[in-house]
Amino acid sequence: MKGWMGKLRAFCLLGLTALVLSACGKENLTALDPKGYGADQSFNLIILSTVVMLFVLAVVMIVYTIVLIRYRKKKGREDYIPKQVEGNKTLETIWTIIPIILLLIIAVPTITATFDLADESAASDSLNVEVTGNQYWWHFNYEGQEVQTSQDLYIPVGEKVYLNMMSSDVIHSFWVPTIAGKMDVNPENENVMYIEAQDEGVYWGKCAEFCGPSHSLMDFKVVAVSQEEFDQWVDDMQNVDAEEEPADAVAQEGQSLFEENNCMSCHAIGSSPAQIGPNLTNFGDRSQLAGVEDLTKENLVDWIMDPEAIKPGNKMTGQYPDVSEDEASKIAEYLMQLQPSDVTPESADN
Amino acid sequence: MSHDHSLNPETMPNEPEKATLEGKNKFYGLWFFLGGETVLFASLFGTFIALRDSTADGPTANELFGLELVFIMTILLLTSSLTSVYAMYHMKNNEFKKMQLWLGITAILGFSFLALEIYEFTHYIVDYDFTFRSSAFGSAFYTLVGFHGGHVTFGLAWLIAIMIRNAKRGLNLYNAPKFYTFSLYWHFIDVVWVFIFTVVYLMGKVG
Amino acid sequence: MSIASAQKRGFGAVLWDYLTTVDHKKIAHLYLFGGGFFFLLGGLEAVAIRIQLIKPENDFVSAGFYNELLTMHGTTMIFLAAMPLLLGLMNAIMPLQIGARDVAFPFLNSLGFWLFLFGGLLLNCSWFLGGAPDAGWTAYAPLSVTSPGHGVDFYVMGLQIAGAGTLIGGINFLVTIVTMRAPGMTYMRMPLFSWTTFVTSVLILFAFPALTVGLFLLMFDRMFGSAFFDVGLGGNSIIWQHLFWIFGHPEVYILILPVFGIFSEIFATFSKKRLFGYTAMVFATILIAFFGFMVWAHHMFTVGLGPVANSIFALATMAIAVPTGIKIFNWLATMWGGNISIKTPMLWALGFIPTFTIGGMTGVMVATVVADYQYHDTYFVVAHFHYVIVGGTVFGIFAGLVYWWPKIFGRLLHEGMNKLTFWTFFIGFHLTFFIQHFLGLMGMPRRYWVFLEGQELDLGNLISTIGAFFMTFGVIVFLINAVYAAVKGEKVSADPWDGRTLEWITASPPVHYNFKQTPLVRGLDALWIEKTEGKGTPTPAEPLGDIHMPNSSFLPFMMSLGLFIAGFGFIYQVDYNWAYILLFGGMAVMLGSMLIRSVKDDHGYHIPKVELEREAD
Amino acid sequence: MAENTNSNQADSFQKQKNKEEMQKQVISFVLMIVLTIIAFVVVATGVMDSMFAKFLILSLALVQVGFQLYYFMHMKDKDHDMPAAMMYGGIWAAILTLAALGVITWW
Ligand code: HEA
Ligand code: HEA
Ligand SMILES: [Cu+2]
Repeated sequence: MKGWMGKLRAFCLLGLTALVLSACGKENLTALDPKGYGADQSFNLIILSTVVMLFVLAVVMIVYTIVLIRYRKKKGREDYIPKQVEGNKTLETIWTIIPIILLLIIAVPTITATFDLADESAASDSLNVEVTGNQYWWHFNYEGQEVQTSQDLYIPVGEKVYLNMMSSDVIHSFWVPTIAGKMDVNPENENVMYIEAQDEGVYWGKCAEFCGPSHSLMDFKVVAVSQEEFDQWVDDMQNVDAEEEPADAVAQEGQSLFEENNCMSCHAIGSSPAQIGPNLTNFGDRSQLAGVEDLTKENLVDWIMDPEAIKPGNKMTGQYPDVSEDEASKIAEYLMQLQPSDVTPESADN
Repeated sequence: MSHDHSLNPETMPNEPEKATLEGKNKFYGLWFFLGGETVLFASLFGTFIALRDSTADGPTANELFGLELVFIMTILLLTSSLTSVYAMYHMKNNEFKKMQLWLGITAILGFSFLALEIYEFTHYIVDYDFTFRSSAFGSAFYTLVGFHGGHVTFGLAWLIAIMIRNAKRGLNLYNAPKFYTFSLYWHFIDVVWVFIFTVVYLMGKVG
Repeated sequence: MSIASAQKRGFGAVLWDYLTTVDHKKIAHLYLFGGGFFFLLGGLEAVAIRIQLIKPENDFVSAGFYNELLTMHGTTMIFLAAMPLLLGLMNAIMPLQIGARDVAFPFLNSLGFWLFLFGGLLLNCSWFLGGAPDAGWTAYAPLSVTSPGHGVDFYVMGLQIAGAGTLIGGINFLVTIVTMRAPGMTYMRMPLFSWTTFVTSVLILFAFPALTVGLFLLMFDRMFGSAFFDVGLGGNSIIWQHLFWIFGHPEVYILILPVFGIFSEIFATFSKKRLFGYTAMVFATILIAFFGFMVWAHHMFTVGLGPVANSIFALATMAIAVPTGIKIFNWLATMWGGNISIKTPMLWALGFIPTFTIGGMTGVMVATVVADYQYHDTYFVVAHFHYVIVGGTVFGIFAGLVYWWPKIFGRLLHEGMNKLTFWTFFIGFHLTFFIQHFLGLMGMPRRYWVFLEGQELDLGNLISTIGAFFMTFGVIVFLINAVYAAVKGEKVSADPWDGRTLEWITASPPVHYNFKQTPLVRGLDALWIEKTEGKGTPTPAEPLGDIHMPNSSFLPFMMSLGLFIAGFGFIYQVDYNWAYILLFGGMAVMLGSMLIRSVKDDHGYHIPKVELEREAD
Repeated sequence: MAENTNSNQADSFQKQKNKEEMQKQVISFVLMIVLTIIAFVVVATGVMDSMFAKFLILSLALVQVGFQLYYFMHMKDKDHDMPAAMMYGGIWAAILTLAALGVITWW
């Protein structure tokens, strides 16, 4: 099966190179340059079905063109009355049977792949991550590891990682186009999906189920690193001491402001499971701020002062007393220093 | 009125409800409507089935339902179906008075059913604190059974309206279709109830 | 009343006439104006969407407003523009095609229209009363349940009322076709547009109740505190998705089947050939409707229903390509060997073939489950459905309008402007939507208020927006054309296109009783048969006699108005007690009107034979 | 019109036919009552294992509804082909709806 598909894919690729190359999209975001098992499966089917469809379209368009050239009203034959044909059994049978065959060609690999991607048999001896979708951020809890994090999902490359997904509010959808197709994150039923990245790197993820005003800003990243780096990262994360004081004074002030303003009633640092707001354990290592902004101190200050301006409808707005710019900048300093590990999106990207 | 004659012919045709084009249209219209109602109730039943165990620590079906009351309600409604058949029988024989009588009995049975249903609901609300908002099961239960009750209420209003309206002038080809379509509607209400007592009450008891 | 005498009457009289009319042809006018108005509104919303997306991180509109725009665009286009325009064409033409003087329930016909109009107005009142619905046209729970403000409440009430109107319209058409076909007009002699009207009505009949229930559940959850979708109390939001799509998928065939009928008429007429494979076309229509009910979960492939359910629904979905393909090839075969003249209706039909085929193909592509894990909820799907809905339904509506405009309004549209509309709209359409396939695969989900800078999505979105401007231009030209036709348009004969079916034996526009004498139908393409083998016009099936006509009535308007008022009552009783006045007052108006209707006999009136004789042709 | 007393009677042959029809209706009614009683008894006494009881009462309901539709509502009659077609259509859509909501909402 696989070999056959592979050959077909190679063949189709030839025909479609022009098409695909001309509109491939951004690396590690596009679905047209897959680097993960699920995305590969999808891509095979995309190519296969496109080729079949182009064939059908070609047939239709050839007949169409012939008809238009040959049977347009001609000078001198304006009043010609054509023969009133009722139908033709043979022809009609042909254009019933051939589409059925073409559809079967698509249907068989579709069903095979569907069952393949729903396979949960390896779940018990793989890494399991509990994924929670929230308006408008993602939480990841590494089951049995005492590691919690938000927004950036670290996974070991080349390994199946099982995601057990639930939503805490409305429906979201977990989508990392370059690694795998999407799966909804529902509030009442747990969905399981596995992802497997083939290359190291930072993959762009997006929420794909309409979830409110900031739906378009609910981005996240999947950070695929080598197994050793991953183990290192887990280790670092487990050893975070939430109480630990930062080294410099500004950050220390930031920390106490952070506590005074009750930030911890929603957020968490370390492996405690509070999930009203994102877990900030490795905030300073994050690839981006709030999923879409560059992670700079200035942006963070803006965020703390007025999150609404960046993510409309977010659940942080109004949950804490107003902070001055100065206070915000101290808190920002503190948060930016939460960098427990050397394994970061940046290191993964290189 | 100029159409009196055409609507009151010398001899009533065998199927007065379908003797005129308007009558035929009403006949088909109501039947098709019932086809749509089938899907409407299927959606409600489906919702109920999906949520029947979602009691959220509130009372369950087994704790709530008593079979005696439901049995009586069932018999009332089934019988009212038969009485409306009798009414149609007399309509076909052009015996207007008897038709009205049987329709009257149908109405009484219908009202008794409705009264019992209201009693049942108050019983659950007062004695079990089981409401529309208690749990998803509560919402689904009251919505499904309530929709049926609403249909009964509408049917009764319809019946009373055509009985009063036509009391004095007797049967003719203009109102025969109205009586007939009402009877179809009324039977359909019974069809729905058969599933309600089976799926909601009996299966609720079985667990 | 002939048109001439109608024109002499004052504005008030004409208005009253339309408010009370039960004539299917006038109701058709109302549907076309109402639907047309909402099409412009939905189009305006679409243009606003496209302007917002013209460049990355644009701030033309705010996030909340964008969501309102996209929700109202989808809802308006589907429920208030496309469907009413189609119902308008059906009302105008179907009774003529089957040789009927009227529809089965003229009163209900008018009620259906007013319910649609008041439902649509109620929905759009939300713009001025604190914000429109913002949970997408699919209103998925729990987002729709938790959406603040009253927007979604307006969605619920507006659609409920408009939906009731559509259901009534569907039943009316069904009964009309069952009982009122002219003598000799057997089912297998019905023109294809009448057939698709019939099958579409069946779809309406079985699909809308699921939406009705879904909307009730949503209404109860939002307004009365029930727990259908409240996970905390054991609710389940997937129920909404099932109910919505059990309705929703048949709905898309409700949108496409009528235009399949329109195109079937047009291909035959302008190729001067009988429709190839008529029987197969009829059965393909029925098959599409049948399959249409078994595929809804293809909108839910990523919901997590499991591989078995996903596979079954994928297979069922693909199966629909077969009957649809039969149609495409039969149309091509109809043209094959014909004598094709490319007037504007035919131009739209010719534009439809490649466009719809592409849309159908992407349909099959999104049906391949695992690939849909990528396509789903991205611009690929947006591209798919605009290819079928705009390239199918909207092209079809334009085709039908141009084709039947003479019959409906008695005037011809300007051919030059027609062609300009076609070409700008056609080119603009492909510019807008073709590129969206790639945008989707390149990682652009749908319902995104902004897309980010530096994701290589800029160029595609820009092209897409430019395309929308072309379409706008085309639509505006069409509007000018319509006005031009009304003022200066050429008056036409009964049969300007050398037609094949019965509507072309009536005057343009038809007299209010349609046929002085019901025609006798001798076969498929009843008029064509008479033209080629008979006297040129069908033999009457009955002697000239009195014609029975229904009376006009103001009650449908009142009933709908009552519901409209009650709708506000339902929405605002959550916050204010005075709203109960609206609620009960509105219901009283509606029930009172219903009571009057049922208590007051309405036998209609007769047009005496002598008058008919006087109104000689 | 209002004083119309409609003394015209259906002819006796028709009356006889109507009567026979009515007798059949009464028989169906009795059967329906019997089926209802069986269903209630099965549940009230708990004589059956619950899977089997459910299956049984559902089948009884289906039979009963068949009586309603075909006899009381005349769907069996020849001139009811269109109503029957639409009912079957509705039932088809209903079955799909029930299957979906009953089977694939929770997993
Ligand atoms: C007029 C409306 C219309 C029509 C006709 C169709 C037709 C089809 N649609 Fe589409 N669809 C929509 C409107 C429509 N759709 C809308 C509005 C949505 C999105 C809703 C939302 O989420 O907001 C949607 C979404 C949608 C999805 C969900 C995608 C997703 O959300 O992930 C799917 C999945 O299977 C699908 C499939 C199909 C298929 C297989 C057809 C088929 O009927 C197409 C059949 C036609 C052809 C195939 C072409 C002609 C055939 C031949 C020439 C014969 C040979 C062909 C082959 C052998 C392939 N549609
Ligand atoms: C019948 C259905 C229909 C039709 C005809 C259209 C027509 C168009 N649609 Fe839409 N569309 C939907 C149904 C339809 N759409 C649905 C169901 C959705 C999904 C919504 C959701 O996600 O919930 C959607 C979503 C949708 C999106 C995605 C939004 C998002 O996901 O964020 C976009 C984006 O480009 C879009 C664009 C367009 C455009 C450019 C047109 C154009 O073809 C429009 C052409 C018309 C005009 C351009 C009108 C011109 C007239 C004027 C400008 C008025 C002038 C006024 C006067 C003179 C008085 N549509
Ligand atoms: Cu669909």
